[in-house]
Amino acid sequence: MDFSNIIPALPSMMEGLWVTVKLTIMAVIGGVAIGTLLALARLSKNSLLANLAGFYVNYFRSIPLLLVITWFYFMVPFIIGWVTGTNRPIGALTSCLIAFMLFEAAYFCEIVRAGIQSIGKGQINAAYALGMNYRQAMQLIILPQAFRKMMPLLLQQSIILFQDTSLVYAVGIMDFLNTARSRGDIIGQPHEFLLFAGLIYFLISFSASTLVTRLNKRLSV
Amino acid sequence: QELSGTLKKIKDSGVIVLGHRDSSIPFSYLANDSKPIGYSADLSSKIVDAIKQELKMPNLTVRYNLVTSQTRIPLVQNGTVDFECGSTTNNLERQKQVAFSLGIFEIGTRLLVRKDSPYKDFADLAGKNVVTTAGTTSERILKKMNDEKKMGMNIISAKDHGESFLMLESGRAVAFMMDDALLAGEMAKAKKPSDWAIVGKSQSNEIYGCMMRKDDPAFKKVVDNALASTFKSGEVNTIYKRWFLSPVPPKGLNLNFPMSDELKQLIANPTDKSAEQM
Amino acid sequence: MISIKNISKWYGDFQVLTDCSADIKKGEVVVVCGPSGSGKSTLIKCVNALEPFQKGEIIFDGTSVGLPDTDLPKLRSKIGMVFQNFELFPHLSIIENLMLAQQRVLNRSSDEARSKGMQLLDRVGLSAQAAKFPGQLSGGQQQRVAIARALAMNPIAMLFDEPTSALDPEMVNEVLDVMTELAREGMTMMCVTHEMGFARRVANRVIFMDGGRIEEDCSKEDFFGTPRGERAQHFLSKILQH
Amino acid sequence: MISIKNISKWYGDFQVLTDCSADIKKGEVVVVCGPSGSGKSTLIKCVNALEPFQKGEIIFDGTSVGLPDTDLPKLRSKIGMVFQNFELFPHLSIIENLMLAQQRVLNRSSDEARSKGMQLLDRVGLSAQAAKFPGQLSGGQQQRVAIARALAMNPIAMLFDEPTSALDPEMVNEVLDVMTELAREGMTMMCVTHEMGFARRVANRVIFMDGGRIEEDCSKEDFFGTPRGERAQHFLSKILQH
Amino acid sequence: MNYHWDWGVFFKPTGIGTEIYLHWFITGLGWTIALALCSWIIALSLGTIIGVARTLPGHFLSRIAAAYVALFRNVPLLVQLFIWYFMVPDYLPENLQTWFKQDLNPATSAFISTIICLGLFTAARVAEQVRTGIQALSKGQTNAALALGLSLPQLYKDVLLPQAFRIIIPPMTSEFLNVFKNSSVASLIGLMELLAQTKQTAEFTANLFEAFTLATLIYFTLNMSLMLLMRWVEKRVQVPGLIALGGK
Ligand SMILES: Nc1ncnc2c1ncn2[C@@H]1O[C@H](COP(=O)(O)OP(=O)(O)OP(=O)(O)O)[C@@H](O)[C@H]1O
Ligand SMILES: Nc1ncnc2c1ncn2[C@@H]1O[C@H](COP(=O)(O)OP(=O)(O)OP(=O)(O)O)[C@@H](O)[C@H]1O
Ligand SMILES: N[C@@H](CCC(=O)O)C(=O)O
Ligand SMILES: [Mg+2]
Ligand SMILES: [Mg+2]
Repeated sequence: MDFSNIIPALPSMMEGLWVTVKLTIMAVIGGVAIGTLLALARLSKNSLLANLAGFYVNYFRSIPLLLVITWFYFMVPFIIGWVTGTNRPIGALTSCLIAFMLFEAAYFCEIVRAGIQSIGKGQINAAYALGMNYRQAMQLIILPQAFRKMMPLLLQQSIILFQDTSLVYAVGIMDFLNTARSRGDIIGQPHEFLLFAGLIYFLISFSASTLVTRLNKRLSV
Repeated sequence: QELSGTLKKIKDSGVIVLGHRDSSIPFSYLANDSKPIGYSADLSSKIVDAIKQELKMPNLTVRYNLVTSQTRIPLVQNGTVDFECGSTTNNLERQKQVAFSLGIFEIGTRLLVRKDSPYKDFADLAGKNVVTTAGTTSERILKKMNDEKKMGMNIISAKDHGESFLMLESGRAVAFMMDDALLAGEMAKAKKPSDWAIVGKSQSNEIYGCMMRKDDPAFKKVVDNALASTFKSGEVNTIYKRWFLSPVPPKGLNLNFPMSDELKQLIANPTDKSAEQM
Repeated sequence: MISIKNISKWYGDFQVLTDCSADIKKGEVVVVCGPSGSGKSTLIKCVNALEPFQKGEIIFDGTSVGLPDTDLPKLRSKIGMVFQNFELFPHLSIIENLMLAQQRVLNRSSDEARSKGMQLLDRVGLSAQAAKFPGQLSGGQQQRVAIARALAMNPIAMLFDEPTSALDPEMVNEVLDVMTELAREGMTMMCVTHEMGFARRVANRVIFMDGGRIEEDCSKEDFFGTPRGERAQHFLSKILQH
Repeated sequence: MISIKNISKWYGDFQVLTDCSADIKKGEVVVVCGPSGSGKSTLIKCVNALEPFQKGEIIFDGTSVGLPDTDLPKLRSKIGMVFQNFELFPHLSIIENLMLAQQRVLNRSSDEARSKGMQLLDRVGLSAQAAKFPGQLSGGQQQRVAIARALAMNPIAMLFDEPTSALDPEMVNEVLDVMTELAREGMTMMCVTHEMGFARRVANRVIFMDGGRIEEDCSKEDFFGTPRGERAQHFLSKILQH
Repeated sequence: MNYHWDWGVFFKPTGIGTEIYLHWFITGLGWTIALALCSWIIALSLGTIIGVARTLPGHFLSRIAAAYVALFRNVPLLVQLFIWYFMVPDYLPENLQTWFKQDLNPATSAFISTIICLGLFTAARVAEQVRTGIQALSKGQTNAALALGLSLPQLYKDVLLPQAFRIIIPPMTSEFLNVFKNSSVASLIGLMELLAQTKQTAEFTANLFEAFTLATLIYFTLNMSLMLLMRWVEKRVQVPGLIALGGK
């Protein structure tokens, strides 16, 4: 094996890594935002809303991410075209981003829901008793506490998401893995590039999960 | 006059999205950075220039979107890419879904095998592992042949040409069926190009075209005109020479693939018909 | 000021409150007692609509609590409430606990809320702890903060739900002292508590509940003096043993 | 039969046992007592090598416990042990709890193990519960099953680690009765317990531990009668208060 | 947009032999189930061993197990799949390599690579669950079993694992379902499982909405039925009188 050819390819690999990181961060932000709304819907007294959110979660949790990515890749531009009636260009990355956000939202929803439920009923009663409305009670009292409690789980899920972004390979987005593969292929050293990509993924997610474990220990004392 | 369809979309958004390939050597592929190069890539820049002129937008942003044999048609249809110039065959079935520009190349579908292997034609492949790329015309031809002639081949459908060649090179398949020009491109990339040979009787003659959305005559006209003038001015010969008769990245190997009479014919009398229609 | 009229409430099939009525006038201190599960907490939570009820009516300061168009946040901000488990907001410092609702609900400025907050912390003897977090305080201190937090809203009545029962015995008095003082100053109060000493000292009336019903509602003298219903007697004898 | 010689044991830096020695002869019943954390459980677990020790030697029935080439499963199967929290196997029925080790360790046939098991259940008065699961029995019943389970291995000595301290008071006696009977029949026993009534009734000797040391090791008469070390006195006075 | 809806597309001939498109889906589902079950067998057995190894305190096996878990959990599944499929076979001994690459049907060799990959990948997750389950049991159970003379293997087999597995049925259920979903990565190395068949149908017919809708429905139904199955299993193995085993 000869890893020397990786060095000239590093700049374009960095570009790929940037795509991966961008995708991860935006999907986490979007996923948590949508997931939180879903969690609130699942916990709401309105049973229609709760059931709809429940169905959403069950639905996305029972189909493979790869299928969602592929499907959305073809579907999102169509849908957006139909809905808005215009022909604004929807990049492949945008399609994937939407797929990730909607898919991960189902997983984040369950984490957020557990987080909210772990905050006692007494806290929301106290907030109401002080005259706050539902929105204020959630925003000022329940969610800040819930998010603190579920931080480790959210981060863990984000690390999984980071790894899962490599599935955009299926639709040919030049993320880190796909760049490495394509570079390795054109140079005729696919094995070296593959191992290198694996190593980088490992280093990033291993150090991230080590950090999360530490954070977890710190929070639990 | 009022703009419509793709031209309007490009004008409104200030962006044009080109579909490209990552391992269609030497038509459209990635060598050193994330910008595609190749024969078709050069032709698409001609087209982009023409669009810039047509819309009077010299600073039009060009975005590239990687497509595969399997994804290219839906992506043209759903608007993710505005047009695709790679190694796509114009045929009747595809014409139902997308529109094609004037033909830009002509190929035959053949086999790539190890030079010292006993496999010289399709008939030798009965019971063997044969690779081709998913979503290509070759895949359909091969599957049909296998079924009709009861050849008992194991057909591997790889994701792109690079992967197909990897299958061949690593010994998982004894032959790789694909367009002859693309096979020559894969050879140029191989560790030792002289180990490989393109063999077999061509199973179909196909004309490549650039794909765009159907029912958009204004856009098609700009694309066709751009190609036609490149053909007429003879500039296409320079481009051809650059990619087929000179060393090309990444290895700096020369394909030595002289222009066929059919292609000369096509350039002399440009048409957007498929090979079946001629 | 608080008028509870024939309230009944069910959890599913299970009736928690049956036809409860009581009247609490301005400045009155009413102690509610009764065995565990008798519905005391539920009743008191109905007063500021933390629990909905299915039958009857509660009028607080002229407003009917149960109607759909009642402005609940506004109503609740006029009623202070103190819980068994304090329910301070653990992610906010003590002073922020006192300021939050003042700013968000009463739209007071930050300065105004802070000075009001400090003044009340001073009153419960905790101004030195303003910057700490609830987790760093003892139970008794937390409960005093909770009372101060309720007072910061300038409530016209206070509800207490067993404010001392989660406290270690040595801290009970520091909280009862604050409550006693509050009663002396003329606050209208409804207290669920088993602290009979407190009841004797400051209550005007005692309500005894059992099985979701108000079994006795009489002046403190009557409750501790003359004979009453059998269950109340039994309950009292058990409570006073300690 | 059990001879403990100068045992010392550390958890990391922390010394739990310091130079403990004791001798228990065949048929003797020895009660071990002492304040919480004094090392009683640790000592008794050293006897059947559930805890390793770093210094000293324990000889059980002629075999040295701590040597690396000792066949521990065989040794342990000769020593019955009963735990504070019963530690029945919750996923096995009562009779399966009794049969498991007989079959796996002593290689008894299923029939043999079952009949031995039923006989012992009968003895502790629980044959009617054979098919139930541990979770369906009361604490006292579970502990009697645990004793029966230990006896099923035909042990030549029994170790008890506070067998009654996790039980509700009304169940303590049913377990002590079984233990008393066992002692009467001549079983060699080492019991960690604070049940001084039991000690008085059946013990031959009492060992008092404190801070990881054996502070007293004397006959029951001496322990309860004549004056002893200050700490043992203090401990005894606290225990006997109840 | 020029899109031609046609829900009857699944009953149209594919143009290859006498097949209709629905056949493709059925074949695909067959592959998906076979992949998932085989991978699960590997994952469950290996995962249990590794999980047990992680609970052996201070033992060198425990370190190896921890390293295994860290490695397999921190490299994306797809990278692992490529390594098993494109790379590892090239390092096999000559004759094994020829057998694997040429004599085996390509579908079979892709199948083998995938179940090894997915099995080892899932084993790391199963190991974590098994470890959690064992550690949730009180130390007293171990002591009691040892005191009765059980050996270490007997302790795990007869006492700890039966209890641990009952505790971890819910998280194991979701790992089991994950294997089905994750098996779709096999489509990326050309194995014609459900997702690959869906993509191919979409490409052949140009009716991608219909194709993907059907695939989604199949996955959804599969998932729900497996979930019900696992609920039933959970009930079946429930121990009477033991409500809060997991709560210890
Ligand atoms: N959310 C609920 N769902 C169903 N039943 C409930 C609910 N909350 C309370 N209950 C029941 O309502 C009855 C009254 O409860 P409540 O808390 O008002 O009693 P309490 O008098 O305050 O008792 P304690 O002295 O224990 O606080 C109890 O039997 C309780 O079990
Ligand atoms: N695994 C362990 N690691 C570190 N220290 C331990 C461990 N187990 C016990 N100890 C310490 O060893 C000392 C003796 O414990 P041991 O359980 O033997 O006491 P004990 O006399 O049985 O007390 P109790 O009456 O509470 O059961 C205690 O201080 C305890 O904290
Ligand atoms: N020309 C063939 C194969 C080439 C390709 O897909 O790149 C086709 O269009 O199907
Ligand atoms: Mg209450
Ligand atoms: Mg102990």
